[in-house]
Amino acid sequence: MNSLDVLPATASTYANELNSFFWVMVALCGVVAIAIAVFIVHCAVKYRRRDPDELPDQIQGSNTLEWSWTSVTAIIFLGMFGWGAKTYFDAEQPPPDTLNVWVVGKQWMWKVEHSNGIREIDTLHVPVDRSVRLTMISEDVIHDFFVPAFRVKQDVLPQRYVTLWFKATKPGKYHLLCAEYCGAKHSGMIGWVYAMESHDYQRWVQESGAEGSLASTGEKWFHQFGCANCHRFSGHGPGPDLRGLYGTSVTLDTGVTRIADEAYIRDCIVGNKGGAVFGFKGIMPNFTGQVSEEQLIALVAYIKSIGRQFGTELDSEPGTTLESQGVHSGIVTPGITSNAGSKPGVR
Amino acid sequence: MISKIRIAEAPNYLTEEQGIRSWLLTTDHKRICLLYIAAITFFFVLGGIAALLIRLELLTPVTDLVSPETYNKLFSEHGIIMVWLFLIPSIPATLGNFLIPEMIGAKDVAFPKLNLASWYVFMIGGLLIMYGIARGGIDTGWTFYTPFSTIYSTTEVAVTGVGIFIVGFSSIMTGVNFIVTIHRLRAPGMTWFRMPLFLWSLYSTSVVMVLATPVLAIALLMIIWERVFQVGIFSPELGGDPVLFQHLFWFYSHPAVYIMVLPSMGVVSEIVAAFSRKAVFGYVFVAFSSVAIAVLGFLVWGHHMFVAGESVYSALAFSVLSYLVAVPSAIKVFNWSATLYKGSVSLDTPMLYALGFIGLFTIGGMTGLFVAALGIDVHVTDTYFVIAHFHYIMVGGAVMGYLGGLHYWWPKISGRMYPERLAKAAALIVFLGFNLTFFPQFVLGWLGMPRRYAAYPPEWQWLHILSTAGATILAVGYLMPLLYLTWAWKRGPLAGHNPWRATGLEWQISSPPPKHNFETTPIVTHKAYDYAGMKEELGLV
Amino acid sequence: MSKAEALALREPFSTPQHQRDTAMLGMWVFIATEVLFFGGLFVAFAVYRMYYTQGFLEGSRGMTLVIGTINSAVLIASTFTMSLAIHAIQHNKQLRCYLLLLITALIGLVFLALKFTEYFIHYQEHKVPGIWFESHDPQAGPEQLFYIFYFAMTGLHAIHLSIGCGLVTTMAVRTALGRFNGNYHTAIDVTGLYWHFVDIIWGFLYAIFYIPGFR
Amino acid sequence: MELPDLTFRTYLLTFLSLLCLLGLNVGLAFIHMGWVNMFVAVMIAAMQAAIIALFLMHGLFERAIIRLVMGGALLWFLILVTLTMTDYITRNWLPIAGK
Repeated sequence: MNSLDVLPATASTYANELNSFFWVMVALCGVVAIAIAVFIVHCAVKYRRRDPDELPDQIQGSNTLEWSWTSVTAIIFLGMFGWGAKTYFDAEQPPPDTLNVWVVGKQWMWKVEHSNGIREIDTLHVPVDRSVRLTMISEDVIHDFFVPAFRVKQDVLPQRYVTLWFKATKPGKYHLLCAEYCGAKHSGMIGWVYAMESHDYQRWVQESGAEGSLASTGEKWFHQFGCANCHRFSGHGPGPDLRGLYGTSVTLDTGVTRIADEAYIRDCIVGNKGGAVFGFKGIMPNFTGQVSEEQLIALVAYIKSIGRQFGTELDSEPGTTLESQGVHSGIVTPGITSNAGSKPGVR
Repeated sequence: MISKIRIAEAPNYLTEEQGIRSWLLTTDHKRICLLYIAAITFFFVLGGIAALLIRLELLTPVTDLVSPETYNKLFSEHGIIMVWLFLIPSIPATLGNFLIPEMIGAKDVAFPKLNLASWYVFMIGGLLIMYGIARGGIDTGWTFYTPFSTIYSTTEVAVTGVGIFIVGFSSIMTGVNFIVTIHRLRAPGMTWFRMPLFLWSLYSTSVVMVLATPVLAIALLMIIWERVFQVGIFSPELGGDPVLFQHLFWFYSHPAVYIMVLPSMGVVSEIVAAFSRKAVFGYVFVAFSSVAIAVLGFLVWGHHMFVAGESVYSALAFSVLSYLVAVPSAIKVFNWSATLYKGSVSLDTPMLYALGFIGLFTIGGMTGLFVAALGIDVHVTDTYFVIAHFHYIMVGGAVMGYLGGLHYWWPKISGRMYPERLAKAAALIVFLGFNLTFFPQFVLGWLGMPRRYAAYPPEWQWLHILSTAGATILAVGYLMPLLYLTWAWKRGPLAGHNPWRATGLEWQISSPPPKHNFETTPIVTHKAYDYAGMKEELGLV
Repeated sequence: MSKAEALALREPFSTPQHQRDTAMLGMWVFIATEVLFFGGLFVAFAVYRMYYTQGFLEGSRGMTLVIGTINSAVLIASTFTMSLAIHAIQHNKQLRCYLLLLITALIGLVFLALKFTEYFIHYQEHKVPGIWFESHDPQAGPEQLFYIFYFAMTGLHAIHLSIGCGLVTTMAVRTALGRFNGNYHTAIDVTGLYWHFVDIIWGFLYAIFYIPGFR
Repeated sequence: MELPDLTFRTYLLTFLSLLCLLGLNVGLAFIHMGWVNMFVAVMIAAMQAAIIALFLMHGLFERAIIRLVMGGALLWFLILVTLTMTDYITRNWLPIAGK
């Protein structure tokens, strides 16, 4: 550990991209700041008051000068915005083929669940050169998942999934920090991210010995909570057939279209945001308080696994009941209690 | 000497009435200024002690001086006291109160009783916050983010919240008073474009106070409701959205930054003109940039929430708007620098503070460009980079401006000069101490040190040691003016009515000013900073 | 300058006219503040209303529509009497002004009485979040949110109206004492502005809380 | 500026129009129009507000500065609404949870 380091480790694709942007900004701003400082010092020395009764020439201003430095500044600023916006917009959208990991934040620890069923606390093992997508939620207050070496940060909110992704480039052990103040032991909510070479990672997976994939745990809960009673795979239950739901676009009662992502599925189970919206009002019980975040994650992972296949390898372990059924896209709206405007639509 | 003694014996606002009642029931804007100075100095010292304790705790990577719980309360109280009990009222309620009527040639502000009421309301709110501290303090940070503040914190959120709510009303009262005063009480001939730039910036500040503060008030009220009645306006369990609180909070708290720094910009405009003996370069641009900052400042609050769960498209909109608000700030810096060009520059204490302001504000503003850039903000937000950035604006900017203004107008307020060499030394100590405190924090932030950490990874210790050392120097720099200005209040040499030979109506009346400022309403015939037109009066060749 | 004017003229002003203009501007700026004060609540309501259409509709159906509608008419009447009071004093009719101000305050009290009756009905129906709230609807969370906003916003409005009643009563007393006449009545005008503003707010509250409940 | 001396007739007309708008509001509420109902109701409330502000509060006859204050308050409220809504309306536009 170099104790006088002034540069953070750079260990992800995004970190590389951001470094160049950052240093260009530093150079640009540095030059302007130094120029202003030199000008001020120069004036303060050269035009210092030599006689207490001195009256200098009264220069009122120059509109040409004003408009030129206003417009030049504005144009440079817009350039900065453009560059910043581009890096951000790209960085916010995970590529399609990702390794999916779930993170639950609570006072004051990070609980990590891999799709293959491995669980960790305050550590996260990832392979290098592979895009990793984290779906995160908090059990209590707002936390923030922050890995300086990857330059990624995302607030982790209660009752709502948020996404973060990165692609590590350099094996190593990096700080994992909570960056949103979350109470007494906020500064203790820290851990490590281990980026590993692919073969090391594989060995770690095998040594960890998971009992079963997240989706298979979810399938167990799916039956235990009685979800399967209504959401029958025949398509004739009181609830919709959930196969193929994930990733499609659903039209809600309000006329709003929503992608059936992790957040939507979760909302349908416990929240009020998604539950009553697509034409099954009053049928679906609200499971708030009955299902833990970890159970929810397993359930969502299961419903996701019976969704459309996006070619995800590590977490696509569909439930056994699925294989023979084929996959629908969209939700089949049943006759009962269907409202107008609840037609499923696909973008 | 004889003439100076006569000036001192002239009846003025300090001597005309005596006794504690004449102070506590005064409606004289100049006395209310002094009441405010006394109050905010007390709060500044309190907030400063909290800051020093924070810095001492951070000297080592582990929590050894105070417990994490105490640390959290310390930074929360530091933020709350410094923001609402010092920075928000700092220049407007003190120098603004003193100078607005004098600069526009009025006898008082438009609503003198409301002015006094605002001080009492401020004190009630402030004392309530003190009561909250006495009962154990608050640990939510000054930002009160839900659901931590509403459900999980077990500290004095409600009492402190009510205190801030009340302080907010004092701020609104001051804002209403200033807007109406500047609109309605200008002396004949004092047109908008003859006003000193200090008035433009205070007018803009007042607009922000009046339109932003109520939204903070209602947001705090919702938090208090939620805590007292156990109902969840922002509670995720009922479907509420904690991010909505952040929207309402930052709708106030971002413009609040401009409440803090705009008045300082006004002070700097006055000082730069006076000590270059030259009109501020591009008066109209500087004037309108104040208004532009006040207006555009309301359009950017979402840049505090780029990683908070705000939508990506919303973040894009707020980012571009944030760059727009940086333009008028840049215009000001360019114009102040250009004012020095071919001036008659004299580096007296106020000018040192003003030049310090320009330097530090430039760094603060430029790092603002970093945090407004979406990609960089993801990494540096909620880290020490942001801490350093806003301290460069609020301490390097607002406090430097306040100290500069205090030194510039102290001869007017007290009638006496302070020891110049001591004051220059203090200004330099403040500048050096400030940079040593906060510059290492930029590096810390870029390395990834999150804010509000009581303990941290040991490899960052050396930067914290630098920062703490700087804070100690800064504390000395702040103590010095407190001592010598107090000394100068009674013992300093008499100042005379215009020690700096500056323009402006306030310098044409005696120091300290008479109770009603102007015996007859002045008729204004000069533009602001018209040194050429007033050279006979000022004795300039 | 009449005696009343001379009495009322205060320090920084030279003419009563100047003082009056200043006071009116001050009140308008204060009203701008109030717009943003209620504005924060309206925005929060709008966001949740957009998210929870169904639950908020459910909440609206629990409103006592009759009382709400009567109250709207009541407040409109008070606005009317308030402006007539100002009209009266403009024409130097102090007695008429005094009576109209009293009527205005009285109508305000009627509004408050009806409002509290309504609160009591909600209490009996167990619709007071934080004190006694029950709902068997699957939309219970959003419905509760609706009631939180209902009590917060109408409560805040009721507080404003109570302050208004106090102000109007004070003005009535001062009119009776002969403090105002056709030339000087700034305080009544300023009170009038406040009263009208509080009425405007109710118009919006009625629109968002009650109207969706009519079916 | 002295208050404009409006006639009793004007005040009465204002009063009656406010009552009519209230009636209209209630009447329209019985027609099912979904979200349009509340929109219409808010618009009617805005009309009532305009009538009160312009006539009863004499906004129509006031100096420019007071109209500026009225416009400013409205504009700032719209800023608050619009920019807050940019967040809530564009959430879930991207098919990524939490963006």
